[in-house]
Amino acid sequence: MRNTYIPYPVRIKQTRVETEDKQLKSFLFEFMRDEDAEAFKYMPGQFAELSVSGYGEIPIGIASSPTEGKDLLFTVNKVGAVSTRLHNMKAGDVMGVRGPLGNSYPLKANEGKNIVIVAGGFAVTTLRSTMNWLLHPDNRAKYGDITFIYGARTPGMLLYTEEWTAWQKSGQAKVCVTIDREAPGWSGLVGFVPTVTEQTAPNPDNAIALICGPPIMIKFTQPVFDKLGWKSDQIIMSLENRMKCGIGICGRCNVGPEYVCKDGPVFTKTQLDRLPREY
Amino acid sequence: MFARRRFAVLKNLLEYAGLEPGRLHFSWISSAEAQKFQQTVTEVTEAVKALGPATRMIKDIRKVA
Amino acid sequence: MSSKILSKDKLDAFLQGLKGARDVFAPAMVEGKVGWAAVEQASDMLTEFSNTEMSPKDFFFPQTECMMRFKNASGDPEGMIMMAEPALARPRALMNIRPCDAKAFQVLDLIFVQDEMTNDLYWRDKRERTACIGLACNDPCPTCFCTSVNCGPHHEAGLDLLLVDLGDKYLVKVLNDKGAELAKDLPAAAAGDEAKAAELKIAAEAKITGGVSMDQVKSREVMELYEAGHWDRVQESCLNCGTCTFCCPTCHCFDIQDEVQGESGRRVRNWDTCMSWLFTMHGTGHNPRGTKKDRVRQRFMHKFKYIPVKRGGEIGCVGCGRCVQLCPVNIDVRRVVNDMNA
Amino acid sequence: MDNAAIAKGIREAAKKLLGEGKVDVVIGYAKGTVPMRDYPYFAYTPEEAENLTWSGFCCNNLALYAIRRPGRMAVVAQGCVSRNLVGLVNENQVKRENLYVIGVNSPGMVDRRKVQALFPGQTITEVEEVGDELIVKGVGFAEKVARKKVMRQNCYTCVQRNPVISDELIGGEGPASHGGNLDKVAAPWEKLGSSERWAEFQESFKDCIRCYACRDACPLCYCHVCFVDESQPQWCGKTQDEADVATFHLLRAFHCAGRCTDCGACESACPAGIKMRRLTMKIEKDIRDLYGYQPGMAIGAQPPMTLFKPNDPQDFIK
Repeated sequence: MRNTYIPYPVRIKQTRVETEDKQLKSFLFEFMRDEDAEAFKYMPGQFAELSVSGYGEIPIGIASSPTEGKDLLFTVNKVGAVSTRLHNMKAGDVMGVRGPLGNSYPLKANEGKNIVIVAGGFAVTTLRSTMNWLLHPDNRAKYGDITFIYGARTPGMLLYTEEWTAWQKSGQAKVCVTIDREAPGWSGLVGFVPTVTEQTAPNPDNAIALICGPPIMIKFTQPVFDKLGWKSDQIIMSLENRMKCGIGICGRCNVGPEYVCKDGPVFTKTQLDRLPREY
Repeated sequence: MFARRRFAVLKNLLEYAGLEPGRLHFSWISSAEAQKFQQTVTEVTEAVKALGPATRMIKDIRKVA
Repeated sequence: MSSKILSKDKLDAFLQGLKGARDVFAPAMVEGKVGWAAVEQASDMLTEFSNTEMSPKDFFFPQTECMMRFKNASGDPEGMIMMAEPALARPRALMNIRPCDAKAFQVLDLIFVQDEMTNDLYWRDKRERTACIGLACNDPCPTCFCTSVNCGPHHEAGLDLLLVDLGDKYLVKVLNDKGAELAKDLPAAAAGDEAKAAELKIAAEAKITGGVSMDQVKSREVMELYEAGHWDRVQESCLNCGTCTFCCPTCHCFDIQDEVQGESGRRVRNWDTCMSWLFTMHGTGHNPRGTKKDRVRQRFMHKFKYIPVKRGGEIGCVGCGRCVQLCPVNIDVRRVVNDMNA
Repeated sequence: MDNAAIAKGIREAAKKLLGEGKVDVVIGYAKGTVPMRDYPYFAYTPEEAENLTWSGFCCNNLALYAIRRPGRMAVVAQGCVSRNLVGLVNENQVKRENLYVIGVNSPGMVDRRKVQALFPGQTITEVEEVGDELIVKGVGFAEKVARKKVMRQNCYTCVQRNPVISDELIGGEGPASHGGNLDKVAAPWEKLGSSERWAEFQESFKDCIRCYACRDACPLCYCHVCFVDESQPQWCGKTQDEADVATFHLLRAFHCAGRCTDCGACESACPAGIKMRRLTMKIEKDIRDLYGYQPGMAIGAQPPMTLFKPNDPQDFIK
């Protein structure tokens, strides 16, 4: 039996500063042992504990898609001791990844449906994974229309610009990217995510929505979906809470009886409506 | 001057709890007194070296629990 | 399974038999307090005691436990890679565990070991390599309420053997194969002995008067219990210290920390408490359980609703009464559960 | 006046204050569900005030609950609690005008562990106070114990059993002290050598489970973020290693310097029976000796660690 607290050793293959404020940085990891790469089977929406020896672990959503190969991509916000240390690490450094953890977006269970994705700020990470998975030739034909709504404060705070530009150009998905206020050089949409969602008016028929963003965005986006006639079990959200073990034991990430790390992070609105708002 | 009171109390407390004497030193040094600073650091280092490795308040994480 | 007899004058021989293959621990008088200690002979063990001040959960889940180590040298080919700490060197036996504490082991088994991923080898290894020998309570305390929470003074869950004090001898209830092996040299019990133990069990259960009702807690929805008005009063005097969680045999929350010293590094886990504001604090400054009320409520909801919902009705409390005795502000769990149930 | 009569007086005062709307809450003690553990109780209505009590088992320091509490409140305060309230007023954590002190002379509180130690292995089911005696009852026994024999250590050496401030004094003033000499017992390790001191210190704190009940029961510990909870930098390791435990206790005690009223709430709260006053008593003795200060004796007094005098002792500085 494997000790699931021990991280798989990985090497940083590449790093990239993602945002103008330099608070967000992406890390591409390669597994040091082939068997670990084999064992790490994941789906979009899952997360992993990034382990920096001597500093600790942080739970981060997996930004890469399993359709992209064996390397793992994570985009990390610099907030605490571990993420600050991680931001100072460079290609070639050794660290650890523990996972995959948690459940994933219910993509396979919703084949044949239209998918609406709503992302705010750096919560777009696992939805990047989802988009790459959905747009992969093996999967694209299994779904109807795909709408990707994504907002950030300024153009410089948008992640993965090359990629969503490519999705837009490919015609495989409707891509609506917005920033909070007018900015020089920006010719795209302007306005908060809830407003843009309302303008885009995704049709609830035969559709699911995947929503991930800061609490304030979720708070104002939910009523929009209600107004457009969406039902609670069509709305799927991803939560985050402080975590340590990542496997449903250590007791801090629970929302009512549900552990965000193990029973989540992905929940339907129907589930969340029956739980305390401890997230 | 506030610190003088706090250090007086702290020093007494640490010695009262049995921290090895001679490991805690206090000195008034102005930012202009480079030489006194150098001299004091040298003296303190020598005094503490002479005491050998500390044995109290030491956490050794290599110990097998 | 069958029952055996252990005469009290043979207790030491039985203990020495155990010690051949195991380190043996039992409740003993440790500097004026009833605590757990390694025992060499039968006379080291307490037999007349209510219960130990702290629960024996730390035999399986130590307050501080090194989980893994690494070489803190990034240039080294083996540097920074986490290596598991070796498992328990020698098997152990715990003697005279009170049934409530043993029941807590069983509850925690359900939490520490759930599936391939949620599979706490630190807990599991120690559980597998430890023999658990219980001592039934014939005189429960006024703060005991085990019979209200799926447990009882002669409860057998979590144990390999249960001893029942019959005066000059113990009835030894063999509860599984591990227990059978431990008791294989003991003589079989007579029917009269078993009948006497059964009487003692009924008498002990009858002595427990401070029970709680759980029927409404069971049938009500999470949100109804969560939003009830009584939490405002329960939390008022709470200090948000960790006493209740640390003395509790079923509380199992922990924190994981890295430590380094020169080229040595380790990842260590420590008991943590849901009473602490830091426990749930996000890096962003947002705190999902930001108030004292949130935290107090969490502890009781976890034990009496969340665990039952997730673990097939098992309750995260065994009624040992330690928190009732030790809470510095007398927040009495029995009163809280009755309020939840009202 | 005996405790029962004082309890009645407290209830009457509380009912009047709440009935007349002079305060929003009366913070006092109510009878606990286990022997010798009366607990902090919040009465918001005259009816709830009926639950208030007074006894030798009121070991919590209620000043704790006044810290940054909005609204007007009355607090039942014996000598030490009143001293902490004074300290909190002086440290701007409590507004005097929002506070109504229901003063009581302290009879000296009972140390539950001392009572239990007289009945080893026996279960105590009830303890009754009759004058200067306790009647300790258990399964198959009932014995009288002199209160003096089982009082908390800090109550023996208390010099201020009467409240230093009160808006109403229930039961009148009583004796100011029990006659114990605090200076004689405050620093017993002073006569020991360094390694013996270290051994005593280690021994004193070895049972600590780091629940922080001592900190959380203390009306001095009101920092928004305690140093043990800081992570950047982390001042104190989180393990049970003796160095981590020692760091916690030394720093906790030091942070109380010049502020501790020796109320004993920390020791009463401790689930492991640790005597952490061994550190705070020594610190306060030093402060009396060095700066002639006793905490919490007068509104407006400035805490000694926030002051200095040009001639403060400095023999230790080279």
